[in-house]
Amino acid sequence: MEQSSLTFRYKELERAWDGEKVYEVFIGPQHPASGHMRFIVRLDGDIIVNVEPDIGYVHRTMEKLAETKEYIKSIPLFERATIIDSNNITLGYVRALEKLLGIEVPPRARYLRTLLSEINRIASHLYGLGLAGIFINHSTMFMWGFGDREIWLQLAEELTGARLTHTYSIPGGVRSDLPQDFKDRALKAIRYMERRLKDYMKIFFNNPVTVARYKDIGILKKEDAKRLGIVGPNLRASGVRYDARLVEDYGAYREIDFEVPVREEGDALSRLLLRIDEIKISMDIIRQVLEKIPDGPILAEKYLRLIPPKLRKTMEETGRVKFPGLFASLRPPPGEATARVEMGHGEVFYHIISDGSPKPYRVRIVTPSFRNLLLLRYLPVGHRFMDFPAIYGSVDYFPPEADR
Amino acid sequence: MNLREKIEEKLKDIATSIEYPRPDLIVIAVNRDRIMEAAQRIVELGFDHLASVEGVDLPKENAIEVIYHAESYEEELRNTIVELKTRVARDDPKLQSLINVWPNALYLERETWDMLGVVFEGHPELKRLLLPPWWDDIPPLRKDYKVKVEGIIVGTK
Amino acid sequence: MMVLEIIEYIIRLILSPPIFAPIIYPGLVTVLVILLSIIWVERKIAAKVQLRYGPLYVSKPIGGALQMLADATRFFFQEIIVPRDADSIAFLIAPAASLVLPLLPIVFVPAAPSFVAISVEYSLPLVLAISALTPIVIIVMAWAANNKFTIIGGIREAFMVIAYELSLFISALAMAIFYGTLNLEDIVSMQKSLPGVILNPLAAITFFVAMVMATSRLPFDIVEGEQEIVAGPFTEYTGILYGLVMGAGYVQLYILCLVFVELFLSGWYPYIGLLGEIYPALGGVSLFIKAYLLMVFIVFLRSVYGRYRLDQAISIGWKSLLPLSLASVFLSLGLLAAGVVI
Amino acid sequence: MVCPLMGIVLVGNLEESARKASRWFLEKPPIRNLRDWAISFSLWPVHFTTSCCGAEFAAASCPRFDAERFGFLPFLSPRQTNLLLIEGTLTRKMAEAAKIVYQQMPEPKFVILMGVCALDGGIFHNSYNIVRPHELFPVDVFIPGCPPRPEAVARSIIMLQRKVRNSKYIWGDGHEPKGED
Repeated sequence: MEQSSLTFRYKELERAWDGEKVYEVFIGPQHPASGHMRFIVRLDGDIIVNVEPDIGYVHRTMEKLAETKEYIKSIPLFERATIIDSNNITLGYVRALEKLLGIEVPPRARYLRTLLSEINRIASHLYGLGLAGIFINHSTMFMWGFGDREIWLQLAEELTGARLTHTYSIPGGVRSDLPQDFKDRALKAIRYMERRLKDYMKIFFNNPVTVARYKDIGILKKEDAKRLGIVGPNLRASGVRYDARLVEDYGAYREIDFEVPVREEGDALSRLLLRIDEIKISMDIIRQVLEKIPDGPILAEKYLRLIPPKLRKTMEETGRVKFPGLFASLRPPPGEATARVEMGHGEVFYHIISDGSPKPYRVRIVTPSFRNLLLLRYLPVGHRFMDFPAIYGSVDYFPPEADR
Repeated sequence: MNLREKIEEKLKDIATSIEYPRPDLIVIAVNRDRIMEAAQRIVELGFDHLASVEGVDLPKENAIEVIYHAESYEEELRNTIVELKTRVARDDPKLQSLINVWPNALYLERETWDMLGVVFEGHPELKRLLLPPWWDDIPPLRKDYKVKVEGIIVGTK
Repeated sequence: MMVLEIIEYIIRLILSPPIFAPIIYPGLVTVLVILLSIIWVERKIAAKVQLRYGPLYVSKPIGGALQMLADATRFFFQEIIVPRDADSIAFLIAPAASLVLPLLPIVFVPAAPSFVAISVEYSLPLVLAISALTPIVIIVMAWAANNKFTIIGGIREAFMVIAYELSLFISALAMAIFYGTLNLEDIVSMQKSLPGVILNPLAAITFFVAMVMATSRLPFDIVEGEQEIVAGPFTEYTGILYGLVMGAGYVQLYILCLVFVELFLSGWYPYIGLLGEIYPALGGVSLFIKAYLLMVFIVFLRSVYGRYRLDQAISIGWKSLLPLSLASVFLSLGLLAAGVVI
Repeated sequence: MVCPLMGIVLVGNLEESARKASRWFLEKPPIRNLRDWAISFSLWPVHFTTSCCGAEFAAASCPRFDAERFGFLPFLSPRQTNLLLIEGTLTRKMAEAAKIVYQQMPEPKFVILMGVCALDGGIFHNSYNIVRPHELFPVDVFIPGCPPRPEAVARSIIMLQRKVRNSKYIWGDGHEPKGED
């Protein structure tokens, strides 16, 4: 068995700074650039020799709390992990639960899930791009990214009733139907966003300062990305065509014609530009969903039968699901199920073990940021100290998601 | 030769059981001293990185089950997750570290140590990851670590 | 009789250039007005570009123009913390020095024809030399606070100084060679018909970029690289001490903008004779307007650019600015040899 | 301190008297009004995100909600700020950092607790890794919600401004963070 590249580099790093004169700088947790984590950056002159991420500042013990709650109550719990991308992160849990329960989701619900997932993905990418802007002190990109995110949050709010914490996907379907005139507003938002993306290119991505700061910085080679198990846009920017939307059969992605963008360079700029590409693809998916969406129920027949006829009638009129009482204590048969869902940051992995009781025996979540944490350790080494925020911004790391 | 046959041929001499609970999941159970060998063979099949490392506490059987989920970026393998699991004794949970086989086990194994107290021998930095460094209670994901159930508001103490 | 004479004497004293110039215009009072307005302008412009309002509710009828007054007053009443490990005397004196030192050159900068506090033959090198003292104070601040981030910030300041200072001086010298004098007043009077920027654009570009670097404006605000080193040399400063160092950067920007206008944008021309009859300094008001617009342009860069890396900025300073400034000297010599006479 | 002056011996604590004199000066009406007006329109929160409510806090200071209208400017280092916003759950590890940040801020300083997790744990009320921030800091304004909308953040700023303008805040003593390390 050949020595893996990572182990080799690990030993090399240890040798590089152990016992030598290095300057230690702590970045975070109170720091303009770090948010909710600490990096112990060790410098030799101006060159980074070692970065030690110290996470756990937002560890809210979700895996343990999920064991104390009934299945359905964990959905709002998990969406607090990545509050900016909440439908995608809960969709993985719901998918795993549906596999355990053996439910088929009606087509309309699958399309609606896809719709909200893509809206979330755009919002999440804009959040990441905004942060990537402020990490090189480009305040306009930050403000534009966050400001245009509001457009998508508003669409999500019209669809689900909440800005961030949608709790939209439930086992067997979704919680509410498409509101009236939603299609027009969504298309208007897409047209606006397409115009704005051109502005972004003008002021940020074609800006000489941005290019100087992000180009050829933090190059992640294809082989390294594969060995380190990186996910999401960071992986695709290194030339690997892998996306959980292609892998797992969820949402309506099998019926929609879309391409997963891939870039070859693997540097910080390509990671950012890939997010722009993904926003374009997501808008295309939203267009297709709005055209192709079939009529029908939004909750599985199995649960629809349990709702009293009178309530079912109001449900059809308002388009909002009234939960059947059974939902409070779903009892999946003993067994285990896994699910993978592509979030804005990458692939989230769920593993649920059920022992037949109304509460899960064990829920395991591995979030994309936790898997991408390795990047923050290995990419900055050998770069200058000022490159560290640029690399951090390009990876789009979200601490509450990694800490759970 | 499809994937199932390949896996059975490759692993039948060391696996204690190979199951297929779902179309996208292959569960391989091995003894704890064969874990390294099994992992290497799975990598040779093409499952080159881990999706997760997790521990499941089984107090009734006095064991902790350590589960590795391996996945692949290859187009023909990516639809499947290989689950490799083994059991270690609950009072002496020791296991060989797999970071030489799957490099991204570095933080995943460290978290499992943090949360369940499974010691991975050969892991270079078994330090607190998510819990505060001054944590001195039993690992929180063990079943005998009780948190208050829902509906009761608790104070900090 | 006596009282009236005394009052008249006092008024005459105040209106005499040696007092009026440093105290009122272009001195202290003007600087205060500029400080209070330019930061507000900066925030408003950034807000406009970023689709926001910016400061507003503090004084809604005038668009929140009192925002900086509120901030400064709040700084004034805030507690001053001196860290235990800091060198307390240097820690307390350096911010005051950092505001006073950039203010000093104002006595040598003419604001109108023959309207200057202290008239010297070598006003251009004097102004540039005194304004070059500020980085030293910033390094003292960084050292006195005795904190990891401040020390990194101080080192960055030191690196930056040597990168831009030379180009700043040489490009100013190029104009002095061309006009054959080191007196700012003479330089301006020679630009009555043709501003210097047309004759020697190389020197103008070099001086402008070096000026942006010297005042730590974007894209060169590396010293306060907040994403890595919190606030650079100013990390530990609280209350009014931070208010002083925050103001110092804008004061330096103001002085250098005045020098830029006098070197390249023909100073107080077009001279407004009507106002000049009321009081000589008022005739040179176009100098002030040009300098203010230049400042507005420089603070507008904040909403367009990100921040360069330290080594990139230094290599811009050494590899681009220095050759350009030398080229501008040769351009001046060439123009002289070609016999371009103003 | 003993100070022989013109035959009279003044016995007393000079530092204490100076502090009292400056307090008296600051509390005189025109100066107090100016001070409170300035502070209320210059509330600069420190860049300190404790949890997921930070997403809504960021939205509050960005276009469409734009908290900078109130003179609200997230700033670099705790030394230059006067407002600590606890955004969501405060974990035990983060609480240590929050206490240090609070101690580093100069007087007068204010605390806003944002989100139901910061009030009493919220959805994580039975977690083993969280603390209740109101047991650590003297809190000025609570914002309920999970997460509170940006409008709620703006409202909390207005409430705090009103509180400051009415001089209903403590300055100085009794502001030390409580709780063990």
